[in-house]
Amino acid sequence: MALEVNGKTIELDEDGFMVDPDLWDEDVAVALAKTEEIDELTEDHWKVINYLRDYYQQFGIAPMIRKVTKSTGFKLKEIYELFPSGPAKGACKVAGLPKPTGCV
Amino acid sequence: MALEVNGKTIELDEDGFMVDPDLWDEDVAVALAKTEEIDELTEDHWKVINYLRDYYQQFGIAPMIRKVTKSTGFKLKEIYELFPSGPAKGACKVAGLPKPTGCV
Amino acid sequence: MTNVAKTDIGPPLYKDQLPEIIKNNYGQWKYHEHVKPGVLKHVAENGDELYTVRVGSPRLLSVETLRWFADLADKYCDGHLRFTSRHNVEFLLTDASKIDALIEEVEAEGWPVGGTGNSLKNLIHTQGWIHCHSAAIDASGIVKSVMDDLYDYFKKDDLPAKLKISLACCLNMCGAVHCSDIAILGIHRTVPKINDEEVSKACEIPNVVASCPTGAIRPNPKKKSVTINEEKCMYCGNCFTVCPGLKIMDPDNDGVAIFVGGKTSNARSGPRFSRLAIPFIPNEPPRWDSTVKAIRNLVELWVENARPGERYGEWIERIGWEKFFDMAGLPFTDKHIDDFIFSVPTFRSTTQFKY
Amino acid sequence: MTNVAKTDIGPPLYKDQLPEIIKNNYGQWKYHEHVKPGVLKHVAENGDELYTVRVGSPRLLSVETLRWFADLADKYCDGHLRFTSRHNVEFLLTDASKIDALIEEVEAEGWPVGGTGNSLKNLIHTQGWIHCHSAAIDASGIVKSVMDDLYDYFKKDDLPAKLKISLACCLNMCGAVHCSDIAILGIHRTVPKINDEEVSKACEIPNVVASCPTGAIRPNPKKKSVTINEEKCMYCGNCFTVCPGLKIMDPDNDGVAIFVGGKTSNARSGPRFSRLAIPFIPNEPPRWDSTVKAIRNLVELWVENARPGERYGEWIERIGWEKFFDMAGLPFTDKHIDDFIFSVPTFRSTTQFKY
Amino acid sequence: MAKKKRPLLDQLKEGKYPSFVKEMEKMAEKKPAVEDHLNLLERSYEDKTVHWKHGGIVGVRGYGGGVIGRYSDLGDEFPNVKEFHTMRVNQPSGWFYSTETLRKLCDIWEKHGSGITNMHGATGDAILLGTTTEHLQPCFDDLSANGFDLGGSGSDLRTPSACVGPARCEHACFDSLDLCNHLTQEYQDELHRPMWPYKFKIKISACPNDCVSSIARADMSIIGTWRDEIRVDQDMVKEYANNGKDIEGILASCPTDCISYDTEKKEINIDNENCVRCMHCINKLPKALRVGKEKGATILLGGKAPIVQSAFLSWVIVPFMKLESPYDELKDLLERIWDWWDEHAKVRERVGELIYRKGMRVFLKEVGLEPDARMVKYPRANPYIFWWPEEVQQND
Amino acid sequence: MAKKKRPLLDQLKEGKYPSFVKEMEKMAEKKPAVEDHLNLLERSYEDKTVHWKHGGIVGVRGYGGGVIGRYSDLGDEFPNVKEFHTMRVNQPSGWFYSTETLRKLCDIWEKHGSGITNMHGATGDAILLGTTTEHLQPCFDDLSANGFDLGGSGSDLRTPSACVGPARCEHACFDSLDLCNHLTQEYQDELHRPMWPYKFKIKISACPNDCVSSIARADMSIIGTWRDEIRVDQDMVKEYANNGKDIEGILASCPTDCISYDTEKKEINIDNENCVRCMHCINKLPKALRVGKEKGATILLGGKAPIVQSAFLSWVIVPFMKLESPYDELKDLLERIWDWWDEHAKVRERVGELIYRKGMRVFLKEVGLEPDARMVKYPRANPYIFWWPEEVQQND
Ligand code: SRM
Ligand code: SRM
Ligand code: SRM
Ligand code: SRM
Ligand code: SF4
Ligand code: SF4
Ligand code: SF4
Ligand code: SF4
Ligand code: SF4
Ligand code: SF4
Ligand code: SF4
Ligand code: SF4
Repeated sequence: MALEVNGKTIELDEDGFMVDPDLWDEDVAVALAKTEEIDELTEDHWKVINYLRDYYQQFGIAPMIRKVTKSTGFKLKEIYELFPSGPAKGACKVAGLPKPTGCV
Repeated sequence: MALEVNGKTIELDEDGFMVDPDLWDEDVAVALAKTEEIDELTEDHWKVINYLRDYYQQFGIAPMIRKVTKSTGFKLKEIYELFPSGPAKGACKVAGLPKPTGCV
Repeated sequence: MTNVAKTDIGPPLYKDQLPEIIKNNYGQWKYHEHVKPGVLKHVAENGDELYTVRVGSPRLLSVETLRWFADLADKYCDGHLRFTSRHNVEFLLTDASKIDALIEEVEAEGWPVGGTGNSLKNLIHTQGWIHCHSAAIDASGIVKSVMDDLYDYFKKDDLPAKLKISLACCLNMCGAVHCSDIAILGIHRTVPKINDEEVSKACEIPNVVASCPTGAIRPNPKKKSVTINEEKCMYCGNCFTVCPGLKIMDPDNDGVAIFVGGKTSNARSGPRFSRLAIPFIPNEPPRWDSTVKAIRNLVELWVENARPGERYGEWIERIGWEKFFDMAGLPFTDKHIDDFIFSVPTFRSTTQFKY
Repeated sequence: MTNVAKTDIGPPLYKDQLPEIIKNNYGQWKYHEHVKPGVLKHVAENGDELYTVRVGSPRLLSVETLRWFADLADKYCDGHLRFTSRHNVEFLLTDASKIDALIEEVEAEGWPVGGTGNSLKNLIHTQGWIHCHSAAIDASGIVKSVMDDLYDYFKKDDLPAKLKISLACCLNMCGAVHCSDIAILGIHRTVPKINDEEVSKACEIPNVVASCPTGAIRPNPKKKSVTINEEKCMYCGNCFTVCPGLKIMDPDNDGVAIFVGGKTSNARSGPRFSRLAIPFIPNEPPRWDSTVKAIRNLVELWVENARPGERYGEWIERIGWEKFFDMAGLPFTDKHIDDFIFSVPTFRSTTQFKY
Repeated sequence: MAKKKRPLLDQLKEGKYPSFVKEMEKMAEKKPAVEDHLNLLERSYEDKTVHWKHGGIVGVRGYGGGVIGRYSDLGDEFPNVKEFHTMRVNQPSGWFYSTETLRKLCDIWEKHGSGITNMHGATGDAILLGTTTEHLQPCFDDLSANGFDLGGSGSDLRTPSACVGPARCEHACFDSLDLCNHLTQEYQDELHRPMWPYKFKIKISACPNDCVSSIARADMSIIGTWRDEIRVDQDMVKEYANNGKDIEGILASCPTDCISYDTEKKEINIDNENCVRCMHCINKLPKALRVGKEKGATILLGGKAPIVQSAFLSWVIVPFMKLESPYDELKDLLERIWDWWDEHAKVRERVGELIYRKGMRVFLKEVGLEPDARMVKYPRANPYIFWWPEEVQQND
Repeated sequence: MAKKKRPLLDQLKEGKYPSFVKEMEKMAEKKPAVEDHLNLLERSYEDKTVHWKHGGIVGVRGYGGGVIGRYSDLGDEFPNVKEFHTMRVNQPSGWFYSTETLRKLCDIWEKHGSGITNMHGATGDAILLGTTTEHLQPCFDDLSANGFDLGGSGSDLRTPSACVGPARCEHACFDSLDLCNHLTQEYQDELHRPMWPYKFKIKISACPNDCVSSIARADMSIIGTWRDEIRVDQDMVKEYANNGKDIEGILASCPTDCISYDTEKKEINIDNENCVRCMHCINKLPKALRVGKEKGATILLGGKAPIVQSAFLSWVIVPFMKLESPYDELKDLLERIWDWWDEHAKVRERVGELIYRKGMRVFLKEVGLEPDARMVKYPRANPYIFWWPEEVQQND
């Protein structure tokens, strides 16, 4: 699988996550969101995405859900409304984080 | 208790250890050695003293005896010959290390 | 996709799945009897009688077979059946006279009736090579081989006590085998192979480092990857679970470890862990001969020596582990001595032992 | 100083210290009998008889008293005596007819004969305020007060079994009290006070940091000292042992903790630790009334309820800890639940318990 | 496509016990995926190793869990199992099925997936074994339309499960099936939308026999028990005696020696004060002995498999709790526990491990439970006793 | 100097048990230091705390241990206990004294110190309680001249101690006194010159009754036992029976139920294969039962007090070893253990803690001991099994 964004080829794995997260940019996010059936990235979407990216850059891991909800102010239900497949599969994917593993 | 060395007053605790180890210098060592009934600091003495000081400066602790014997090449008996009250009470004292504690 | 699923509806309500006799006597059962191996009789306060016929299952079932079960349930049981906590199928009858016909029909197709009372229970097990990414051994194939070999013990109920054998295909222990009379466990024996490229792209380094129970993993910032202190690694595979770049499977060295003596019921003695008997048996597909043989030996030893009513672990506790190893002809090795967090309390701090 | 001591000569040779009858029958004893409380009779293969009279000692003895013991030994025992592993004095007689005279003479001076068989044994104890720098409680004074109170149990031998009470004045446990029927332990309850000046001059920071069992201590490089995470500190005093700048004594909060049920012999049941019964009793010099009373209650409870032959811990194990706390009228608190390294195996992982 | 030979798996069709290979072959005729699945498994049998790739993260809309993604590492060779995800379907409490319900499930799964299943999975779900990403949502839509829902996976509440209990067992001390269903319904959000540091499992056995092994397999283990006296039917004792039952021999295994048989009177006497409700005597003499009347459950916490800090068996946190719908006391406790755990745990730290790290003392205080001697096997042996600041004199 | 009042300590002169205060007062008349010691103690009784300063490091020439330095923090007020060191004197094995030897010790101590003692100290030394720095060397000179030597202190071998054993006990399975003396003499250097990471204690009991509690109080615990059969004297059994001993009642406490009493024949029968040599039956019927003939000892390692990692009870490392002079097998083992420990331990890490940290597996291999099921209470429950490189196929 792959996405074409601004002429760049963004390779995706079977689950639709970026193979090389370093290639992420905002346009890639928009393209990834489409794969998640999200037509438009609203301010709320970006709030979540930016929080995830900042946290990841600082700590090298994705934040725990409790942190996400506390820090963004969105309830978990609201996050599912923004990203129908949820924070891990949906939001992390759009934010260009590595694929969550384990714990399934 | 106190020692006079080159005009400086070196305060000692009840056990004859320096209260302020920062004041140590080679002349102090010679004076401390006297309190331990060591009349002269030979090259062998200095080998032990220097090893102890270097180790202490590097790690913040006195080396374990096994280290001392391995590193200086002196058998424990020989160290007792150099410092009759032994590596802890004798050599550490002369080397200006803090008083060994515990483990008695 | 047009119809959008309703979410959060939960499972079908159990009440709607119960046969009439259970609805009528719900919470009103008085006592039960063992009619014969595989057949239970429960008697209600009002005298109603319910018969259960337990059928052994390999757990992996096709919908074809499930439908056939449904047919049988319609024919003999007014359209109800259940599955058990050990993967078996139970047919629930009110008419005692139909029991033998049901048994005959089921067994004619190769499905054994048994596993009640003091019998060998069905083997709890997990995915193995059928579906899991971290399996050190297969599950279904070993279970099949062991069950073929111990078949008669499933069909009879004259063992000293219940015998529960379980299998998990890796240390994650999805079979929760750690409290079984006999536990078959898939183990790895070599250090994960680090694929730096994959680690750097796909793994959260801090989580990988934290995942290691022995602290063997350190970050390798240069490669945005990790290093593993080989001496500290005991091949638990937990790092692989959180990071695909640390592959732990090793066909030449993976295999089976066998633990004995656990239980979970509170009957007589409290619940307890199974403990290591055989540290390693290599993978021997398709019929896993050494594993099958080892288990048969362990079972027979107990059958011959335990007192009536003694579960595997209760028997060993009575005779002492040193006798157990002697009698089983198993070498006691350094592997048998715990060296993890709670090790010290497992050491023998008494001079009481046997020769 | 002129005469230089010979070093490494070792202790006086035990053989030279033995009375004649022991030299003659060394390793040739056949059996023993309890003549009466405080008096043992050992019979040798050749029929020789040796009588032991055991005298209770406060352990702290003046040379005056030792000389008086020597006089007695000369008079009654051909010039030999011994001390026991619980600080007692033993007079060794060959002439049975002299026993009573010896006892009379000893007891006239206030020295009790007893402590054999199923009696209260002498209290093993340590230095306390007599000589140690880290004591949370006194030793000798508590021992004296407890022994005064339980005096009769030392003199008689009709307890359910032996009763061994021991005391250690701080967590270092020089009395090795951790396996006693009843253990009296001095505990601190507040975080060491950091004297930065003293720490910086007198302590090896890495050792101080390493000394803490809970990792509560961190270096404080600015002050060349350390900081303590108060939440993690459980007042063990180990840091004080290695560093005088971390004083742990706190008169208002130091005191006694009482543990029960330990033993070290392998007789019947194996050795086991004593376990917390009473987390804290304040220091009450000079007669330590609450401690004395608490111990009497614990002793009496056992005397009244144990079966013959049951040591303290064996009795509790039979009836269950929940019953013990109920019967003793002791509150069970969060303090009683282990929260250190080996805690999990001490949790109750069964539904078996009593009301 | 010519059917491949599978000499290794063929050997697993032999023997008396039902063969999973035969089960797979039943579907292989209709389902190319199962044919490929068999061939892939044959390859595993040759290579002695798995041929599944790590992880996989797929799902259905609105849920974070319930589907285990799986891809073969030989997807090119066996394209029909390139994607081969499982769906975890939450079963009815006690795993009872009307044939109608069971057939519905079969039909849906034959339509959308491989047609092979695990009844049941180790946690207690029905595992629908193998489908493609594309089929997940439609399959779920059909499941939902037919009254089914998915179970848990990921860092969420896992599908609770319960023993057969009052439906068919005279020992049941509370309604395990109702409780299981109630909790499942009450915590749908927690079940479907992973939000915690790690998984949390609840298993429910209605008496101390613990027929779902909850003590070993669940973070919270709910095990039925009673507080009053064992009920004795002396007539039935006599009946057993007359039928030659070795009553004395049986009672000899009582762990506390608190039950005895009067051979003269043919009566059983129980010193109930010393009974630890182990079930042994009741199990062996079910006609004569019954659990008491004041029934409820012991609540235990912390059970888990070995990763990371060793396997734990759940331990007592509430010796006795009445359990009657709507189970407020229990739910209240559960929620306090979750909240505490969620607040303090590290990633992938089970609640038992967190308690080990923090100490029971902290746990009990922060979730508001009273210490009880029944929580321990032994009281502490070490003298490392923590004190709360308010318990010592502050003298600074 | 007017004698001070000591109202608190005076109360410890009351009561029936011998009073340590009276003992001190006996010396106080002659020794100002003891008068001050009493006054200092009175102050401690008032203040509820110690009045000794931390540590103190003094000694005698050529030794690193044997003296515990002590200074009062009220040295100005109580000048005679400003310095108040104790000397640990190594006692004869089994704590036997001829009165001559004992008097010598008294005389030396009255000459050089306070004249108060502890007979014996918790490790097994004679503690000479209180002297000044100045007196240490002369006191040691006199001790030495009279055949005494100091015991251990600091990071060295501590004074080994032993039960009375063959000197006065029929149960002794080897010569505990000789072994104790032998090891003490053999390891004089290790005893006097601290050279290890921490202390090391050896305690020796000649049978499983363990009358020196070696299992709890020593890094190496040497406990006598036998391998063959308990010796039964059936005549004596009859004598006990005829004297009304409740033989059956006694034998009921056998932990393995392997001993039984034939009330008809008045005989005891033992299934020695299942006997765990607990001593119980022998203890209770010493005339009739005796330990076997093939005697030796079990060697256990690791015992210690709680600091740092919890208290440990020593555990079995050699189930059975013959112990005959010159004890080469034992000494050889001891030296291998010391060498390994000294090489790997951190400062203040006891050998048991090192083994806990490294694992028994590493310990056994590196000191050259064979694993034996008698080393464990239970085999491991966790599956965290290490493999040596040579045990797996190397496939890189
Ligand atoms: C399907 C199932 C096994 C089965 O064949 O029945 C299963 C399958 C997996 N389990 Fe499990 N576990 C299953 C019940 C269990 C149980 C038993 C139980 O729930 O009673 C346990 C032990 C109890 C426990 O939770 O501690 C269990 C302990 C684990 C663990 C270790 C957890 C731990 O804290 O020690 C992992 C590793 C993880 O979470 O990352 C794990 C992870 C996994 C994963 C997701 C593999 C992974 O590393 O990501 C497996 C997916 C296999 C696959 O491809 O289908 N599985 N897992 C069981 C769920 C079916 C169901 O919902 O009914
Ligand atoms: C004198 C004696 C107590 C007594 O009154 O009898 C004693 C006294 C001290 N012990 Fe001890 N220990 C004495 C036997 C013990 C024992 C019992 C035994 O040996 O059987 C133990 C427990 C067993 C063990 O070794 O684990 C013991 C465990 C400790 C510890 C904790 C060691 C540990 O690893 O947990 C310390 C702390 C230390 O080593 O720094 C310690 C430290 C001390 C110090 C030196 C205090 C210190 O922190 O530096 C005490 C000096 C008191 C004083 O001022 O005189 N003492 N110490 C005992 C030695 C007398 C003798 O030689 O006969
Ligand atoms: C059907 C089932 C419950 C369910 O909801 O599915 C069940 C049903 C019964 N159990 Fe169970 N147990 C069931 C799994 C268990 C388990 C869990 C397991 O095996 O994984 C245990 C704990 C196992 C352990 O201790 O390791 C269990 C421990 C017991 C015990 C205590 C056994 C003992 O240790 O003595 C009894 C009492 C007895 O059998 O005397 C018991 C008794 C019973 C009774 C007699 C209860 C009754 O009066 O109806 C039922 C028939 C038992 C039989 O097979 O003879 N049941 N029972 C489970 C059948 C599994 C299967 O297919 O084989
Ligand atoms: C003298 C002494 C040995 C020494 O070298 O000093 C000694 C001597 C004897 N012990 Fe002991 N034991 C001595 C300390 C111990 C200790 C250690 C302790 O108390 O600190 C123990 C282990 C304690 C524990 O388990 O916690 C000990 C556990 C035993 C036992 C097993 C007791 C039991 O648990 O049932 C026996 C057997 C018996 O008494 O039946 C025993 C038996 C004996 C016998 C009968 C052995 C014999 O045949 O001579 C001796 C007379 C005992 C008596 O007092 O009635 N001895 N004995 C010690 C006396 C201490 C004292 O002054 O009170
Ligand atoms: S036990 Fe391991 S290999 Fe088996 S299903 Fe669970 S995680 Fe997979
Ligand atoms: S396999 Fe286990 S022990 Fe080895 S590095 Fe990975 S997590 Fe650590
Ligand atoms: S127990 Fe503590 S206070 Fe008492 S003597 Fe030992 S180290 Fe000192
Ligand atoms: S008293 Fe103990 S726990 Fe507290 S800081 Fe010191 S060493 Fe650590
Ligand atoms: S746990 Fe108890 S109530 Fe539930 S099925 Fe088993 S025996 Fe019956
Ligand atoms: S339930 Fe168990 S403990 Fe209670 S009387 Fe019956 S056998 Fe004894
Ligand atoms: S340990 Fe054994 S041999 Fe030594 S004195 Fe005690 S009973 Fe006698
Ligand atoms: S020594 Fe102990 S185990 Fe052996 S027969 Fe006697 S009582 Fe039983």
